[in-house]
Amino acid sequence: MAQMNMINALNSAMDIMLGRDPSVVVLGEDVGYFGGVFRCTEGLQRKYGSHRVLDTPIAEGGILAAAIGMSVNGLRPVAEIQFADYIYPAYDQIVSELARIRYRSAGEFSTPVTVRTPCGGGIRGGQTHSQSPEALFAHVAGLKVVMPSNPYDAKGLLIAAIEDDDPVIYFEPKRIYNGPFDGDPHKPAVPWSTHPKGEVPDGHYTVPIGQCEIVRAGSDLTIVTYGTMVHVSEAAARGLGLDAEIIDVRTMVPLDTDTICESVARTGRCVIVHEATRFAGFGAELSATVQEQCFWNLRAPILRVAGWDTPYPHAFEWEYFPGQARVASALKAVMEAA
Amino acid sequence: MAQMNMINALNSAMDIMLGRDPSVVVLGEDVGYFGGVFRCTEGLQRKYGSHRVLDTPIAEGGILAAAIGMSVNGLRPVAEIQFADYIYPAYDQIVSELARIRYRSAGEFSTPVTVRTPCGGGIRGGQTHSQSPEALFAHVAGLKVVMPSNPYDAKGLLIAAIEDDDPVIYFEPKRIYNGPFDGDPHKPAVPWSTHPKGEVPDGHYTVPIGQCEIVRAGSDLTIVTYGTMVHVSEAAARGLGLDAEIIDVRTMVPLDTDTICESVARTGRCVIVHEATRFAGFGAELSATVQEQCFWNLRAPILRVAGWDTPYPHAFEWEYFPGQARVASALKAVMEAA
Amino acid sequence: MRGFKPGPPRSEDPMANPSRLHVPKTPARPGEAPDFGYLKLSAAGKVARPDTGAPALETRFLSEELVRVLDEGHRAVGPWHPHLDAQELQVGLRHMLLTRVFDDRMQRIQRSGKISFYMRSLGEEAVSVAMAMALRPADMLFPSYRNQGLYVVRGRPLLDLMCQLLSNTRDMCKGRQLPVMYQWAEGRIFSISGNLATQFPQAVGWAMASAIKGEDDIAVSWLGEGSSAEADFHHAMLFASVYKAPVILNVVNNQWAISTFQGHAGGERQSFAARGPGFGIAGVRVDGNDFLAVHAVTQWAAERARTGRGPTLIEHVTYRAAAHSTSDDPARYRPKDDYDRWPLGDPVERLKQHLISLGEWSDERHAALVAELEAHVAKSWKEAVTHGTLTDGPRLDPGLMFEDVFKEMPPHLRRQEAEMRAGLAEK
Amino acid sequence: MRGFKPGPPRSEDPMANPSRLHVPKTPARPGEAPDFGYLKLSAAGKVARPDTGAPALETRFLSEELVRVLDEGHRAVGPWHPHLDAQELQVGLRHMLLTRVFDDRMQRIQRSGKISFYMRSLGEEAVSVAMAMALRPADMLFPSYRNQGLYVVRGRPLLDLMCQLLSNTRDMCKGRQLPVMYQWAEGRIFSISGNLATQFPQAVGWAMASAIKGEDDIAVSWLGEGSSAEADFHHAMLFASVYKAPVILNVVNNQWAISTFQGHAGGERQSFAARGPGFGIAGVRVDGNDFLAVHAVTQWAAERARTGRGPTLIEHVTYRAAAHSTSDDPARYRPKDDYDRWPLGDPVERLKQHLISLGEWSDERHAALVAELEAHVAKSWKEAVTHGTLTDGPRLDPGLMFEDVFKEMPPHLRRQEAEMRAGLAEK
Ligand SMILES: Cc1ncc(C[n+]2csc(CCOP(=O)(O)OP(=O)(O)O)c2C)c(N)n1
Ligand SMILES: Cc1ncc(C[n+]2csc(CCOP(=O)(O)OP(=O)(O)O)c2C)c(N)n1
Ligand SMILES: [Mg+2]
Ligand SMILES: [Mg+2]
Repeated sequence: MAQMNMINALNSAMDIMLGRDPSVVVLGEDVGYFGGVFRCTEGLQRKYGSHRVLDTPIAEGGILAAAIGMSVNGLRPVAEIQFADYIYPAYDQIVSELARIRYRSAGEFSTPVTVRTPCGGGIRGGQTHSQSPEALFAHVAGLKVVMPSNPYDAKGLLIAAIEDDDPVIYFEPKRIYNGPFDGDPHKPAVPWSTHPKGEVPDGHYTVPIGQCEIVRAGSDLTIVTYGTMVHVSEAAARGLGLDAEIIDVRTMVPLDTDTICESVARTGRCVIVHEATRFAGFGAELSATVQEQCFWNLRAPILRVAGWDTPYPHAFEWEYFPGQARVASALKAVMEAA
Repeated sequence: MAQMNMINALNSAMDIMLGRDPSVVVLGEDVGYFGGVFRCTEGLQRKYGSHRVLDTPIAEGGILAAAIGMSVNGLRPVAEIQFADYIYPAYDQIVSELARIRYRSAGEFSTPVTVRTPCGGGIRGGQTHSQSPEALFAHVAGLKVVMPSNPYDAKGLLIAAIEDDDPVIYFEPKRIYNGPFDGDPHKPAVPWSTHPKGEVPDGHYTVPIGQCEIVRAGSDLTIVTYGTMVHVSEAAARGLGLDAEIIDVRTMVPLDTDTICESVARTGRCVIVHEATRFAGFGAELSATVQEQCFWNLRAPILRVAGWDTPYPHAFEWEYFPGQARVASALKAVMEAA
Repeated sequence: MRGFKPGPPRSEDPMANPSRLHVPKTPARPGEAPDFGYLKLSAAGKVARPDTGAPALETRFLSEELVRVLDEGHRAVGPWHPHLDAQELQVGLRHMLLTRVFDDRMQRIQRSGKISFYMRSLGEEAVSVAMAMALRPADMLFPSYRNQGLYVVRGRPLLDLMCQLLSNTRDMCKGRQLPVMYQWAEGRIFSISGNLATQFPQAVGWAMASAIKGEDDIAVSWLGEGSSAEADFHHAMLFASVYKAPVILNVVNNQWAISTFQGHAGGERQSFAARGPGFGIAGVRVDGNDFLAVHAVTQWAAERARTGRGPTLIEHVTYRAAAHSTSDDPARYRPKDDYDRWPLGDPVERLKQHLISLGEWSDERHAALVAELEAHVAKSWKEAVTHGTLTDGPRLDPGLMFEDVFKEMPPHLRRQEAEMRAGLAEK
Repeated sequence: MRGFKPGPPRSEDPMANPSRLHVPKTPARPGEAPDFGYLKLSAAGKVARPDTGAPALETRFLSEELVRVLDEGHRAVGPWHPHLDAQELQVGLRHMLLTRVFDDRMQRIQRSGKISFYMRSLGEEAVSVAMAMALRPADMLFPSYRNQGLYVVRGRPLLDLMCQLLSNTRDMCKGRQLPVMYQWAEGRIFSISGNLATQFPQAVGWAMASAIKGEDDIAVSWLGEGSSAEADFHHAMLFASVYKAPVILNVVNNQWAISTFQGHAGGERQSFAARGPGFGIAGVRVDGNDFLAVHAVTQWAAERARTGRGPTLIEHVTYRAAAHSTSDDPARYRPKDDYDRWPLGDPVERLKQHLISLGEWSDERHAALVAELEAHVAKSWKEAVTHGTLTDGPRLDPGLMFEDVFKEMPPHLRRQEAEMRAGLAEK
């Protein structure tokens, strides 16, 4: 066991997989000599060589296409897209190719590619360093989509993603790379060493793709959330003294609807929280699914707390970010509903 | 008034706008001399010249970027993407640029671009000529998204889109270009001339963006749908002898939630029907919104009928397509729910 | 004028001044006489053959000349003469003819409704056949939808291809793909995408992996000149250049992209091969209807790739003699007699005449071969339809639609499959 | 080995054989001596200047040579000598200096936390300043984030730029954009995108519209050599070539893309300017630190564009003397003393020495000018902060966050704005 922040945990996962499996390669912009703008690949090129940890041209579409071709030739590429906001140039290769090659070739070819990319706001990054585009991938049949909320899951899910024979889009909430964040930017930053999930095994282990985690059991209501918002939601519920059951989705696709719906069936109340813009966001799928399966158990409308339906504005970061106050008012509303 | 199919109606809209507004230009693959693979721009280059109706290279990303630049220089481009399945190479220019330029430039620049693209299945097009990607655009703040279900709306909405100062993604359900389709491929094809909405004014008129249409008033339940599925849903409800209220969404963004929720509040039952894959599809947003606003009126769970969460398979078109039988069983389930 | 933002327009009516936009010219449209004056040709045998070790930039002339081996008299001349023995040439002729006979038959069958769609490679057979013959079996091929000759050369039974076209119970794609979107992992031919050009940079990635693994196999990809406009072309060129990937990238310039002439893809101002030197990689412009020239250029490029000299971009100058697909009618956008006037002739006819001039072939043997291949195609078709057609006969289980979305079927797809089956049961 | 599909791998361990992949070399990393031996230089005055009417392909040599005017002795020599009068040169020097003084001050202020982020153009001032001076005011500019000199030349008050950096109540972007992402419709400078390269093909579209409208205005765009890897570069080149758009496309090759050396963008094997001829358009490689050369090349390209000779791709060979941004530390990936050894010197210093050699400038006047500009910057800053800073002072109304998503605010955004305001009220 060691204390790791998410960056260490991600680095450890890639280090272990590069060491265990000669077919694993890492590629992306500035990931090699420099170790990545967020340092996630620090030291890997020195250790495994510039032929397995590749600096690439600034062409996300080219990076994905190359990774697909490599995977067809027996490698297991881990591609980094420097910011999720810059994944769109690769969208055609991801949606039309990566997601469909196994299907259209009747299983003769497959593309075990992992795409790592930092997402989310709260870092004064403005509209092109703060986006949470998970819904744009969750809707595409053939992609697995995950987002960890802590170092332990980050490492376990990344190893699972690299070992998975299907393509995985792996979102990293960059606001919590260095420590959990409860939504209050004025509090001093908390390091992961203060959090139980900052305890991470040094060796190989996996967190299964396709399983939610109940990070807090409770009976008043169910909060379904993921990424940074897990911590904001915990703080908001605590602030209200609610006995909330908090579910960290962790995997958007394939979605663990059983765990979620079993919980809502018990509590009868549900609030969904994410950072991404609200309209047609992933919260809509969570809400629709819970409603379909738990309709007769629901004692209040399912509410969504999400980013406003605008680009992420630089100057109004904390009015935009769905912080504790917004989560709390949804929790109250759901609890007060007759 | 004239009898028009959707192709005639779209052609007429562009013809009128090219004639009225010298800043309107049409561009796309094969749209010029040839008149488009679906003939929607037939005759326009002959009439308005090769400098206003441009054949372009096969580069959807380049087409969008060029259209954006043109719009910044005072033109009103109408760009055709030959199939919605091929819009992804343009995704970055649409999501990162087209949708955000007004916002990020504080209104100093705007991009009145209309993007026309045929969508949907039922034409034996296989996985890359059958997609319905509207949700991938509806989630992006800054884009208006529309889809007509008949020639009258097609012309009126296209004129409205071209005149709109915001970018509009305009989806054309290709299965109903030539006639309404009730979901039964074995019936002889019906032309638009047999349908009241095949009556289209010759001149200029608009159908407002942002308004649903109640295409059939009813009291048993509300069916919220759009595009080809409007006709399938009508047939399914008729088949069951249900007095269904059928709402043609027409505009996904901005969504006319008032019309939809007012209806569901009345009927207490709601089925959402679309062709796109179900998971995180636009139906999820419709369901979540209706649930939030009509929770206390709902007498049954809101159900979604949609494409399966797989690519669109060539040989199993009619097992994949959400036809009358699938719509009907959802209608029954919602009606039978206590 | 609405929507104008940066400063006032120069004139209230944007069309007050005549447009100065350059619009590429299409040499001939229906009703006009075919005009191939725009084509830059070199005489057979006249273009030098640099050593395969030559630095890419010293080979630039190859990107603007036209490598040709067969002369007007059907003799093989010049430094690119590959000196293949007669038997190999006969095999090449056979492969091209089989491709053509197969195409022709499938085209006619499509009209009968038994298959939904088809695309012929008429006039372009040498591009696929000569290249596949010049490569090694382990080289990985990333084709477009117009390279059926690759399958013929590598020996995939026509029956298998036909069953794919029919989406029947023996369909290699399990009913999921449009006709002609084949794949063949064992034969090292990649799955064909409906999205143009995506295979180009994938081939480069495959080649990078081959280099990383220290293996000899190279990757080869094809796309049309129209598709070279896509971003994928750029990514392929760039990554191939940066990592010196062992790959051959082919632009098949058949002059047309559906109704759009190659000038609209950038061919008006410069050859497509010239994009190679722009990236510091070798570019070669070759007579795509000259079996010997295509074979020789492929050997040259393959040897460069295998010996660490890096990638080559090859532009094959050829002509799409047939319609774009069974959904297309070229009479709407080009002169009917275009192909008869095409200056580079027909690849099958030219190789045939060359063999005859060598005394290794005759009209009689040719006719006999055609008859034999037609019989073979007919026989394969007879068997193919016994496995079902789009319209009747045995069908694949629709449940296959839910498989291979993921390696293991996740719960939501299992639920959807059950729902689908319940629906079928009701009927 | 997992995941392998097409046939068995050549070896069970893919790393059994040594890799053959070519990985571009970075000449010097921290601790190593700077090494610019890779740079292909031409002597000042030695490169011919083709007539502006010359066919693009006859100008190819310009894409591989290096156009330079200022020689070692700071004299202006050769056919590209633009013969600007001393006053214009002094204005150019002033603009470059103001840009530098402004950059320097903003960089230091960012450390104080009053602004969140900054990017300098240190060492690249000539690229923006000389070009903007050689263009017409009505020409439309599509910059990257490292072209602040354009704003200086076109006369946007520093106060306005500073208020944008501060996201304060006078912020031209209404608080929506990261620092340096300016726009200026009236000044005909397009909004800067955080997404690299997107402006390049947009500029071509703008230029196509200018041609369609029969107007004289041309478009000019800039991106970094690293960004030229993006698809947008390809689309810009292709559309510019196909429609002969009146546009100047600039690749600012400052050798680095954050930590990545230009070889990884394709610069190892060929110049970036050479991509021009690959598309049949003019390509020019110019000494980007030579004010006179940049000015002359811009005039040449602008005249070509305005007279229907089509687009030009210009590669500016320069050096990113500073960190990539305030979030970057170049000491991690390149030698500390790199810039001191940069063979093309510093653009400000070179123009200064040239003016001195003409007897039109002196160290005293220079020092006085620097002092004046520093005072001007300091004064502007004093005023800027009165309108608020990120951390304190007056703030923009957060409701602005909901405006300009659409021209009119739709109902769902009105609801969200109301909800946001209710939340603020509670506090
Ligand atoms: C991304 C994408 N855009 C558009 C299309 C539609 N389309 C199919 S084939 C074709 C023309 C391709 O022409 P070319 O590349 O020259 O190949 P050829 O058909 O001549 O062999 C087009 C536009 C597509 N399949 N994919
Ligand atoms: C599409 C996209 N990918 C990646 C980034 C992250 N990024 C910002 S600047 C930069 C380096 C750009 O280098 P270059 O184009 O050479 O310009 P320079 O900074 O040298 O002026 C990168 C990778 C981005 N902003 N957009
Ligand atoms: Mg073609
Ligand atoms: Mg750079």
